[in-house]
Amino acid sequence: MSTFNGNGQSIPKIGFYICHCGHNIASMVDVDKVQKYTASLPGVTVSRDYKYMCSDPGQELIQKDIKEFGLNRIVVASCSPLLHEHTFRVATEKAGLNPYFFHMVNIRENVSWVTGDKEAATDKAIDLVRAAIQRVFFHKPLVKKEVPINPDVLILGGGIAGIHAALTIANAGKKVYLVEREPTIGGHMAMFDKTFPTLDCAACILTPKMSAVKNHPNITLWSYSEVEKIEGFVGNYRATIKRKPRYVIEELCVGCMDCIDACIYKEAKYPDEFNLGMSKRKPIYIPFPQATPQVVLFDPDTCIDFKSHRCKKTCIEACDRDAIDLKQTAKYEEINIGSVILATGFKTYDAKFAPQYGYGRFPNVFTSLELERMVNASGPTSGEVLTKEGKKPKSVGIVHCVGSRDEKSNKWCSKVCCMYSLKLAHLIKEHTGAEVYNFYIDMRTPGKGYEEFYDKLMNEGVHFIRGRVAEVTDWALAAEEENKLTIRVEDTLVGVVRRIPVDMVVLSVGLEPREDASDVRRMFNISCSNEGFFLERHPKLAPVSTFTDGIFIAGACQGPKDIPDSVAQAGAAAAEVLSLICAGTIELEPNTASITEEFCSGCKSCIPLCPYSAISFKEDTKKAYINEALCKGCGTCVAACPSGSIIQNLFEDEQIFGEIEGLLRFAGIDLAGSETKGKELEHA
Amino acid sequence: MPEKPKIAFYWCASCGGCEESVVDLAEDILMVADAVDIVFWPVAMDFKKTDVETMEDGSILATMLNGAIRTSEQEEMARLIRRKSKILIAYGSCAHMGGIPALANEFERSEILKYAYEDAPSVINSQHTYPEAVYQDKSRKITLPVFRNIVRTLDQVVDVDYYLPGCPPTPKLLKQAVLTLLSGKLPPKGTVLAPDSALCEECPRKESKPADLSFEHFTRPHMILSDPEKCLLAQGLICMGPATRAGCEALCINGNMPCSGCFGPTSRVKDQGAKILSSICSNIEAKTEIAIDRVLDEIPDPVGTFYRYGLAASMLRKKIAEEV
Amino acid sequence: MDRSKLAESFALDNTATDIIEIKRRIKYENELDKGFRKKIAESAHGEKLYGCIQCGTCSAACPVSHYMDYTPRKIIQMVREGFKTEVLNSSTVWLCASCYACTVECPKGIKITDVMYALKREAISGGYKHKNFPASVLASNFFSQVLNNGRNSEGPLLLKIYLKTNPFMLFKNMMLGFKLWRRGRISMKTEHIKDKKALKKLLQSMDNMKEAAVI
Amino acid sequence: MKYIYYPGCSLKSTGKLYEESLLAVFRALNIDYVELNDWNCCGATAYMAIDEDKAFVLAARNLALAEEQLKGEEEVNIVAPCSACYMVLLKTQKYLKENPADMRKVQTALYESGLAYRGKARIRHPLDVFINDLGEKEISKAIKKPLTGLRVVPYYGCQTVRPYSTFEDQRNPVSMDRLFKAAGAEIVDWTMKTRCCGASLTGTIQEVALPLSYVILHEAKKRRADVITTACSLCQFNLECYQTDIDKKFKTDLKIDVLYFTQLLGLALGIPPVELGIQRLFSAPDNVFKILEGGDHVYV
Amino acid sequence: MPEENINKKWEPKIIAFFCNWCTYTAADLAGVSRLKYAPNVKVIRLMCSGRVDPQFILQSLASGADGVLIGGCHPGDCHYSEGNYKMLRRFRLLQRVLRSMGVEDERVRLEWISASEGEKVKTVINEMVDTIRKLGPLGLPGKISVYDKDLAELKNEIDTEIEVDIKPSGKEMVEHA
Repeated sequence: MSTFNGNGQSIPKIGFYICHCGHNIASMVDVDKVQKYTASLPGVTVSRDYKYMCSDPGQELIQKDIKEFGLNRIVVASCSPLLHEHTFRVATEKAGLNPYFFHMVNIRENVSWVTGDKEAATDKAIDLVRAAIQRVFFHKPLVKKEVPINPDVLILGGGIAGIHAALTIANAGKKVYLVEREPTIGGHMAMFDKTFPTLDCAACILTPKMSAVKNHPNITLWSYSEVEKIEGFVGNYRATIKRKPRYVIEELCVGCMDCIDACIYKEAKYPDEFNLGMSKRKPIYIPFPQATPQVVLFDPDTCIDFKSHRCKKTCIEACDRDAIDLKQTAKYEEINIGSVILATGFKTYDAKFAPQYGYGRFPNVFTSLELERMVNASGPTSGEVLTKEGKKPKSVGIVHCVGSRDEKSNKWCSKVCCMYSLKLAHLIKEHTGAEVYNFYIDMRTPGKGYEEFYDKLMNEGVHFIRGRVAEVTDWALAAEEENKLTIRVEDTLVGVVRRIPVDMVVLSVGLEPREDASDVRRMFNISCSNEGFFLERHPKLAPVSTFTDGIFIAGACQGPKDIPDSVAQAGAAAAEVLSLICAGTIELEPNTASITEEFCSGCKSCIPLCPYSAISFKEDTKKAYINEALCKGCGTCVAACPSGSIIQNLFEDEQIFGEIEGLLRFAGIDLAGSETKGKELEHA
Repeated sequence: MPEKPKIAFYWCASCGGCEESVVDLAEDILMVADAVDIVFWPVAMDFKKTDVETMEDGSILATMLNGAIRTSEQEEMARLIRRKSKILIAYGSCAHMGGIPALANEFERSEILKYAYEDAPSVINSQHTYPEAVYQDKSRKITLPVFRNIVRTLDQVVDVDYYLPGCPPTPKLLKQAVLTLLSGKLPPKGTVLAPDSALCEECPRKESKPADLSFEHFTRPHMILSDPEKCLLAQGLICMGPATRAGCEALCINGNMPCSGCFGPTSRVKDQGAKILSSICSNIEAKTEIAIDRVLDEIPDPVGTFYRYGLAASMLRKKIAEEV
Repeated sequence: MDRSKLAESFALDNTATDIIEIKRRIKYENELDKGFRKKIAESAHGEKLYGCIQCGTCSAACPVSHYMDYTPRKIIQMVREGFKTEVLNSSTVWLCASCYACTVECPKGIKITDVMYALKREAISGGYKHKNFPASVLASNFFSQVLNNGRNSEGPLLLKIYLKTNPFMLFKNMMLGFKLWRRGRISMKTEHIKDKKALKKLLQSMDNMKEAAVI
Repeated sequence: MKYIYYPGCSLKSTGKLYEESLLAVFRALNIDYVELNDWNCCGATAYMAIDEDKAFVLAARNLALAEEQLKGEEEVNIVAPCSACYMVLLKTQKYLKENPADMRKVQTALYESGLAYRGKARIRHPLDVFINDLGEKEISKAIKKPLTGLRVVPYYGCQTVRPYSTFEDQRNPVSMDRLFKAAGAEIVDWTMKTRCCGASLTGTIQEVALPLSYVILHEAKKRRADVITTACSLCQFNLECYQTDIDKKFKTDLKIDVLYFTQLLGLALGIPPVELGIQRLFSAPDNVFKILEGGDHVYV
Repeated sequence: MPEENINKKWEPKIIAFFCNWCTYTAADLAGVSRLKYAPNVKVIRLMCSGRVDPQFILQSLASGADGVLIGGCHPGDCHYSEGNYKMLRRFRLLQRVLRSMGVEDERVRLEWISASEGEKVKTVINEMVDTIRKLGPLGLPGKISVYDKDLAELKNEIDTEIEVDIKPSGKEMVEHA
């Protein structure tokens, strides 16, 4: 039996409210029974049920009761505290009661939605409510904790999402650090030729934004850089950025490319990353003509001087600005920021993992990204669509859903493939006049102007065959199949298996999380969804927030997205960041731990446990001390304090013990000395 | 001349050390003897149960009862004494938390009897003879007290007013307790008459404990030559000091032995063993299950280590067995 | 390779179109067996077949789908919707060679081969016989042989099947059999395990358990 | 390590040459094996069509026997060379693992007939053993007559890799490629590696099955392969024994050697052809012998 | 009384301690996804699995729970970087203690469930409820009360409850001076 020793507080007068949540709770939990049961518990002054507790009238109900009955504890049984705890705390506070006298019981996500039997659900709800009632006896008034927000922002990833977010925030007059891993910003979008459905040129709309980033006084662009470390908390983060050596002094280089011409390799010899290996570059290069910043860089793996130190270094001679520094090492920048936007993008599915489509085995099987480069005027074929033999294909098959909608690779629909396949079909037809076949499972074209684009393509005479391709082979059964790639597919609309010989196969590869998404996630202390994309705080109501305050996500790092969606999300993330900055301060959960100095024996057991170094040993008193500003409220030290001298606000031992007892039975609480006899409850 | 307050001492399941500790008061015992009348003290003076029974209820000011409760006779005596005393003090670890005798709660009654009467190396008992609970001989009927299946603390049997912890309590604490009783200024009921912080507070080796201690290995006193100056935990010895109430003035540590927890937990802790376990484990270096287990293997008897004195008072109290 | 030879074996079966049949092509709800899909899903380990997206990969991966009256994809849909009679009378299940290509390729993890097995079991126990396909006879004979002897004896098995189904085939394969026999690759001896008793007991226990489950 | 050799029915009849060559190769490579005592038919594919429970218990009996036979050993490895046996045993093991209720049923039934199945046995294909336990290095060391210049198309068939194989990519297996590369052969890459040969349909519906075998033979021929190597008795049987029928039906003259991979490996290891059951083939593998100079033409 | 309950219709009672960031969120996800699972597990939300004091687990068992489930973030994923490791270490030793005290290993379970694993919440809970159902009730309060029966019997025999006049909290005793 627990004893309620008052702590100088008034005798608890509990107000209990159970929410129907429309039918969400009431259809599975006998709300009336719970309400009546709770009314019978000692300490409970008011017990009510209401259709929607989170609505204004619902909140007013609580406030009215607080004033009328002098309630000093509020328990609401409704949805998850992660959803509405804040709402009810604010309501409680408005009625003049300390908001931390409020406690929430989750009978929707934890009960009504997950239980199939009404009686069982009602019993479970009763148990949870009883636990909460017993818990609030031990609640104490707490003071809210506020911290200032540093207005500087770190944005990770210089694709279209990162660029857009950076410009939006910088235009609002706030300082932005844009960190990009590659030598240039632009991301995947810079690789595209045209964008669907408008078919406007990707470079024409992207390049102005890229140079705006470069020239913006509020943006510090660090390309070829990575975040090494981040610590702190919302409003007060500290990050270390590693700037990888380019072996070229960025501030001096003007991108004249004289050094590239002067390189002792007269011919470009090494696979060019930007063109996915379909063209060659030199050891000193610039990724593509519009690269931002316009700065060359060395590839130490291929440059002779790095390998043998015996190069004539014609590049250095050629540079009249002395911008080349082969001894350059990584540089580390430390910055203080208040919030972060992660816009780290995606990678495409590696078609080698679908060997039935012959990528890597048959030279004329390409990925869609390779084709994007191929149709691009500045690409490896200068915009010509050519087979490996250098001929224009007479027929091309576009295989949808490669690495999407497949349990063996990625379960999800990559969302953009249908549309970009249509775009590629159009461009291929335009460039070559070939017969183009689209093999699709379902055509997904929701979006402004997307369905119209599909209509247009059908009218252009592109073949649409509904069926997922089983294999791409080189064995021939008929004369027309000799020396071609044969696609074997069921035309499901006819119900017949077809063999279609083509000259070129394009695999519409799906979108995946980047390989290091999980490292980034760990560094920034956020979650990933099952498939590995960053997890938003709420799929509908907080799509760009994460479970870590001050860290936001935008673009395809959160899930497959096309350009308009990425830009929209980037704008949303920028707005969230600006709203945080404009508020100036942020309220933190006062769930910090503190040490009662009188009781602490100075055993130092807790000190090494704190991941934030919030606990220190005070030499003058020989006791441990918690710096509340650093404490994030995990409670590990509380659980480990061998003499029970640390308490955690909102999660005090007594409160948890109360909850445990209450879940199992109502143990009875010694109300200000007068003992309430424990009673076994028999609702079961 | 007003009557001197009456004091009694009694023992239940205990080793006798607590009785010894009363004598350890040395010359101070004279001061006590001066101030009070000792009306019942079976170890030192010849009293009979009937003597107590004839006393008026509540006529004894205070009884210091040591030892845990295992038999029906002990229960009976505890009740009797409770009735006769205004204040009942659980004296020493056994009465306070079960003490060493309560380690028997790790076994079943049947196992204990079997070991004692059959399996112990010094026993030859081919007839499987066991003590008979009731012996009927023509007209006479002799009974043995019932040997319960669980060892209890004193407060699990009768209402206890105060606790004097320790195995045994130190003379200093006893003297303080007697003086408090005589002063009439009584602390709240249920108080443990010792400081309410952990032993590290008064440990002479406190300074030598590093602030970033993490455990890679555990060892035991007989396995190493321990440094007489350095914190024992820092040497890998399991010292219960951080989870044990102060007041003994680090007697064991001064003897270069780790604290084994006889003073019990502080008032804020319900289960001493659980707390020290939590504290020590949290600071283990290893991160994988295998590596953690390897370190934990170096604590051969966790119950005996963390609940050496506190098993009867612990949350689980007794090993769960089918036979009840 | 000249194409006409292949066309002969791979062309769609056009013979059916020769006679224009007037056939009702509408299905009424009362003609469907609503419990069919559950039965098959349970029998085929898992209810993944409910998740079929009708992509047709199974049909395209199948080496014999072009002979089937319904492609495997259609069979899955028909099972889902309760077209019991059509499914159990179709040639599809009997043409399945258990090559598992469909199972490996299926993007939704449907064990199509197991579905085919479940349908075979259903057809055999329901007395649906496809006269063109002796596969069910092969299976039953094979099974009873193994139940009795613990081993399969290819020679006697084939002999029995040909006699039962198509004595003409026997004649046709005589030469092959003779060649095999000469090379010691086939014998007319019946193979069996030593401990036939234990085997019987084993199977008996299995039966008992099944009965227990029914009761 | 000792392997339990589980022959299965076909290795005792039509696949006799598979057994002979496999065991000869085992001996040549010092692989310690012992035949499973009193094994029974695995159930092959036909069972699943009649009574699944019985099919599982029959397969499990073999696994239990193997565990019994190697009692006390740390690992129990069952080598199942017939791809149908291999697949059925794997399927049984996997299924029982995933369905504890059925596992209990099977265990009870086995117990009642004096056996215990603990799920300890590992089911292995000989290819798995050669590549993963022995390794290419060991194999190439043991090669006495390298297959230099011989164009080999490895044909895996269906059930060696599909759908449960634990040692291979189900769409593009490579173990046989690696094996013969180690033996010095030239490997012909193709996409027919796992395409169905017609399997048991040859026995029942020849008009469906023969074209399937034909396509495989035709593609191999087109790629100028000297020999097709197989790892399944049904594949070998279909591709070899029906060649005359195929030639007749499609008016071709294929004449391509179809050997068990163990036969070809055996030849490379210098094992006399008779011990490898070469004489049991319908026609002498002339292409192979031509390239492996000095090989005798053993043909009955 | 407890025995009666057992005979009537015993249902496993399991208390779960879920960390706010991963497992509690996963449980919310299970709810949002409308996954149905056994109602026997009741969740107490803590900020981190590192907050789980072994006392909470013992108290739960002692107060009548038949099992305790602890859910935290996967190793390396802790919102507070290492709280889950601390819990893991305590758990490994606590399990040894519980084993010597006759509590089966299966009754206390530690699971790593990330925010996206709603499905895992369901499987773990259903599995655990099943396991505990098979193990039967732990019924600790009942077992202790059986021990205490003989205490009560004796009490009736030899004495009646007496009222002792104790005046605590520093008030002076009047009786002697």
